[in-house]
Amino acid sequence: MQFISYLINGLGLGSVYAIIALGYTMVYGIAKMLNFAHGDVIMIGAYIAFFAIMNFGLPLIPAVLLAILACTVLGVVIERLAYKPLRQAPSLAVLITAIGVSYFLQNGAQLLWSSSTKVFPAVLPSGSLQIGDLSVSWLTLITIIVCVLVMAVLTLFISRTKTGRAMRACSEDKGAATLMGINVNFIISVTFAIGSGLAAIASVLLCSTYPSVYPTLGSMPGIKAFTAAVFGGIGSIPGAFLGGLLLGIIEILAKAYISTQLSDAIVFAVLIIVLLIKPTGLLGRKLSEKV
Amino acid sequence: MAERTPVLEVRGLGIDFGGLTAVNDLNMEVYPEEIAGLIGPNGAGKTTVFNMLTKVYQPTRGQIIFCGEDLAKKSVVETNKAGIARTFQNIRLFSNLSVLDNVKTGFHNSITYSPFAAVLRLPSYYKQEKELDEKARDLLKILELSDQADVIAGNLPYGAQRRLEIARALATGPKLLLLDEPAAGMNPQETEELMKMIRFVRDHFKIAVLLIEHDMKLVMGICERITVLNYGMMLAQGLPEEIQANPAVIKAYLGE
Amino acid sequence: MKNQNFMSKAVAAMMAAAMGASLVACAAPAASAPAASSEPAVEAQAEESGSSEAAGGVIKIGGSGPLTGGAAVYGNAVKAAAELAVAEINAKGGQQYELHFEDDAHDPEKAVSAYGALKDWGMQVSLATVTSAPGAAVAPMYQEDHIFAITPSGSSLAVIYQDPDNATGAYGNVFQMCFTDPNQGVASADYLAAHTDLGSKVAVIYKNDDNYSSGIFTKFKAEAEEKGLEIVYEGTFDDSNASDFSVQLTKAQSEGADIVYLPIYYDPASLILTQASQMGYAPTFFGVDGMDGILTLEGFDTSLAEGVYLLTPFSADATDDLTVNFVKNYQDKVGGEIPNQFAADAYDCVYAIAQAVDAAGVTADMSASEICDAITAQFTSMTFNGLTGENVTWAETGEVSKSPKAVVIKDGAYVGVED
Amino acid sequence: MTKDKKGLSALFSAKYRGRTASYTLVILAYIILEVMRASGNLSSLFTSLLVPVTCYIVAAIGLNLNVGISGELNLGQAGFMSIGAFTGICVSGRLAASVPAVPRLILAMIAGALLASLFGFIIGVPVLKLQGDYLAIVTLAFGQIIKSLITNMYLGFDENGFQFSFVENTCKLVPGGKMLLNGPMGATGTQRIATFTVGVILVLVALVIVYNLMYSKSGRAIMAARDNRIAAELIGINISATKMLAFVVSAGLAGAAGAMYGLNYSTLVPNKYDFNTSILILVYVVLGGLGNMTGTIISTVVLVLLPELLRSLQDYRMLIYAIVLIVIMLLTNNEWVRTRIKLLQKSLSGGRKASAGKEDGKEAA
Repeated sequence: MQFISYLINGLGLGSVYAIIALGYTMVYGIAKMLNFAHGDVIMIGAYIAFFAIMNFGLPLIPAVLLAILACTVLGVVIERLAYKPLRQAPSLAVLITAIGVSYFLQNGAQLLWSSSTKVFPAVLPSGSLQIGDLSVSWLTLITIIVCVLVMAVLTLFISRTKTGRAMRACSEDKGAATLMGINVNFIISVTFAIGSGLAAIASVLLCSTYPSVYPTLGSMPGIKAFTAAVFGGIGSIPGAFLGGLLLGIIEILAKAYISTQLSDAIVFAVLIIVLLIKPTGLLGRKLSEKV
Repeated sequence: MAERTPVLEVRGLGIDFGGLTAVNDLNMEVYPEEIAGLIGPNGAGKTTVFNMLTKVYQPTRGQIIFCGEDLAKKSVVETNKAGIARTFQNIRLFSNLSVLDNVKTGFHNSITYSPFAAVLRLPSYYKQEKELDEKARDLLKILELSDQADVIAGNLPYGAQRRLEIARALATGPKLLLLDEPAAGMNPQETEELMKMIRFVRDHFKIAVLLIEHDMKLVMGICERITVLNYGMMLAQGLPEEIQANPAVIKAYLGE
Repeated sequence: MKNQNFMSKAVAAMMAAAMGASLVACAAPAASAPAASSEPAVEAQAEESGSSEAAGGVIKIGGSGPLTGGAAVYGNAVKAAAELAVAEINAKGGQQYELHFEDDAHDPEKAVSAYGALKDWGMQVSLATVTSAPGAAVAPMYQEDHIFAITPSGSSLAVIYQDPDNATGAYGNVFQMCFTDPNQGVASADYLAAHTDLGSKVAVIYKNDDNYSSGIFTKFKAEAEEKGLEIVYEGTFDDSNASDFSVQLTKAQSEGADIVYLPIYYDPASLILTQASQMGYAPTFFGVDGMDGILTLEGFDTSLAEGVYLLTPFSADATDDLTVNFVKNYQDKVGGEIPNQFAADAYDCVYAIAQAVDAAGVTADMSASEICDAITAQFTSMTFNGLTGENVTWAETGEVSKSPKAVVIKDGAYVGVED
Repeated sequence: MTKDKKGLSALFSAKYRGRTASYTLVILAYIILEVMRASGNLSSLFTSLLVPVTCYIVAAIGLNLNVGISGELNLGQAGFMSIGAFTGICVSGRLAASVPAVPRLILAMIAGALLASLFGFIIGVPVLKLQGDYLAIVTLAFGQIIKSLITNMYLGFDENGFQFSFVENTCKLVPGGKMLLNGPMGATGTQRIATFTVGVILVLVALVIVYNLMYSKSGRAIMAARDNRIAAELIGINISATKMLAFVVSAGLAGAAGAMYGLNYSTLVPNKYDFNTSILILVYVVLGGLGNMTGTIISTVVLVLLPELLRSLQDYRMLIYAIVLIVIMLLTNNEWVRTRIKLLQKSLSGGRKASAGKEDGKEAA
């Protein structure tokens, strides 16, 4: 019974990782860059939602929508100002720029909103659902459901809409996509917009379960979600979903059954083992070079 | 074709990619100091054959016997050490290294000093580097690249890049040199010079050459024996004049 | 990872220019700043913006703490409170002070360079560092350069002892305003052992990559064993796992713990309280001084903290004049944030320094070394009354002696617990 | 290399210009700084930065060998520094009573370098089987694992010898004993024996190792494997062994740098060497130019100094630092700016020389 309860908690944590990892993976798939500032977009989303609820008294849904809007705009602005000029530059240059953006957002947030922790209001239903001996908190359930919904909508979007198909084309071959009349710059902006919007959703879920809002809030979930994205095969959307969930479960189980001190080491050790067996992650495509 | 023992012997060679047979049942020989050709229409599987011969691809079936040794269990590196060197259809130079250093890397396995000797600059380092420098410059002279020794390989003109690839391959001291479309992108005059160069290299180093080429003038001009591939199968084998007269070959090239 | 040469020349040129510029910049302050600590560094003041008054009458207090990064909340609290205290003291007339606070980002390396910057500025007395590890890094420098230092909140033994394992080799001129970690661990265990009505099975959740938390825990455990307290579960977390406590709480619950001891700061504690309430687990939570601040966390539902015990030297809810004034002025200064114990300790530090300065008749023209001797003598003999305690005294080792007060949270406020 | 023997003229040949510049820069900087210090013209702030700067330079040079020369993105360099640092501290702590400071420092650095290299080798076996970003994430993972393990290690030393425990501290030392490693608290009460002079020597040694390796069989193989993995393999270069050499040397340099760093502070916590530190060193390398050691030295100095010089901005300094970082990356990768710089170089040194200079850049790159 306790095992199942750990498993569900792991799924809850993993769902948050999964939503963040989707942002990483989409951006990687299309822009071929590791956007290390993604975690900090989550932090901004959390602050926006916090102020929307606490200072403007908005109800949950409008607050979340506002956070999504703000993050989307932020994501697109970051892309335009910091990453787009580096489209032709080597990937490491973009990586360092992303790190610069990450520092910028963290320190900017500290200056704007101070470094003290703010407690995210309990806007999602608290309490738990009892099924026999098993008690599952509503928050966890909601988190899991939202994650599945997000995944479903995203999959539909990618496979059914014109923009979604254009995104796939860009991730396959940008040159060919341009020749097909696809506006690659626009598609990249859309990708950043979607990824950042997802970050806003993740921020509300994250902060509802772990209600601390502070300027470096996003960095650890960011690294974990990045790990999850690689775990599942970076660039692959189902991979990010799977990787996120598995990472959450492994983390919780490692804490529960092995050691809370070493849980991090265990999570990363599992990642390494998986990559040794499947060098491109669980659902990643094989790297092959034509000779 | 003075000797009868081939340097390379291929028996029933084939490879499948996920159920798709790319090359099947290929039999061919290359004899010492021979210039042999491997031709065929686009997509016939010629480069795949090269990739199997150099063990970049592991053949699904068949045998590659090189100098009496079966290459089945050998890695890419071991295959090179055994004496097979190659160039590439899409040029693969070390584009950030100088022309001279590209050739020097070819001598990698003939240098014996250790990294420690290099870091501590022991006499063995100086001695071998000096010899290496001379050997590399000699090779550049043969491939007519002496003037560009210090140029970054990536900045060389196309034809020179192809020659540099040959020089680098020769530096590994091969018994068999595989050339993948050496004349691609060259004008007729350059092709002419290349032909001379290939012959000279063969004579000078006393090695066998197997080349893939689309330029029929070059193939017919220097190849002593030709194998024709079509759809991964051997279509014909023989002397240039036999191949030129072979109706199956003509059909394969010109279509129905 | 292709394109290795992408920046070879362009960057080299850029960086060379930048280096040239920074060399100039490096030399500039170097030329004007006094080199050795023994010099009282009067001319260095010229670099400081006009904030300082006429040279001569001002004693320069330095200090460093995390103003940026993950621990910034503590450094900013200390800085604000210390500034407040200096402003108050200066307003009274008498000896004037000037405070200069540097960022150390909770990193020993940065703390050492911050120390260098403070020395260049001409620091005569110091608030050392806010956090422990940086404090341990600079403490030997304070000793070498013979500058008096009192840390508001660097609670590890390594801040005051050269050999913290054996608590020997005290620096002698580095003092603490807060309790030492072992001190708190022992006091907590003693309290719980004496109050078995709170519960008998103890679970501990502590932050194992944090000096403060694991320092308290280690002593707590030793003392608990001695006093016969039963520790049924020890859970940890670290920086990278500081949000999800479901496992630790589930384990504590299933081990039947009726007390959960939390030797941690209030922000993770707030998460633990929230998550425990979500899973319907309601043991008695027992915190230490780091727990102070939980009631004033912006947005925190204080009903979750109902019934939490903590040992604290300071409570922002106290009704004595000193505390009320301090809280009001602090809030005015920082825009409404309620001071935590870090702020209170820092405020007390400045007042304690002022008391010692006045008692010893220290003047601003004395060198840091002379001031150090004078104040050290005062500190080891004087008694101080401040926000965080009455009749506070210091041992020659620099350790503070004040009694932690156990309080319980009732109706969103601290209520003193009588023994 | 026949040119090697021609002595002085070879120093300034296109190929070795980068190497000569590095050595000259380091030695000149050392002389200038020592003179400034001796004459009391170096502020306390800058004095306190001398040793850490040399440590970061060495770690960055090592990383540049890995990232720039060998072409593998490594996000775990801090892990190797950590191994070196705590090894060095333990060695120095153990020998404190018996060996004088400078030889002890050198022994500690050698021990740190060896152990870090050993771990580099062990980690390299799985890591180097992977490619690209997957390799990067595995180095990141190892960095985190190393941090996590060291955070849980307890090593005590007293008159009865060493005591070691893991996860839970079970060391019971007799009075007078010393905890060399104390779990999350790391090392405290370390004797500060690192000196700037030894630091500069370490930088020079690192440069000698990296340059001598670069201009040798191994260096050519490393760069060949970077430029074209398949072609390198087909001329008989063992890619794994080659990449491993770069990885191990890089780890060893980080280890030596770590030991130096650890012995410069009286306390060191395992958390110091986290992902952010790895990234910080990577930033030094990328900004200095991949494969460009002189650039690495300059960028490390600038980026360590920058936040210190911005101290007067107080709260804004890290924000400004972030902006400077972004702007530098945007400018150095801007076509317009790069063209201007190239033109400027050409007009400065004339046509033929400029092309030689370019070769040098690429050769070094």
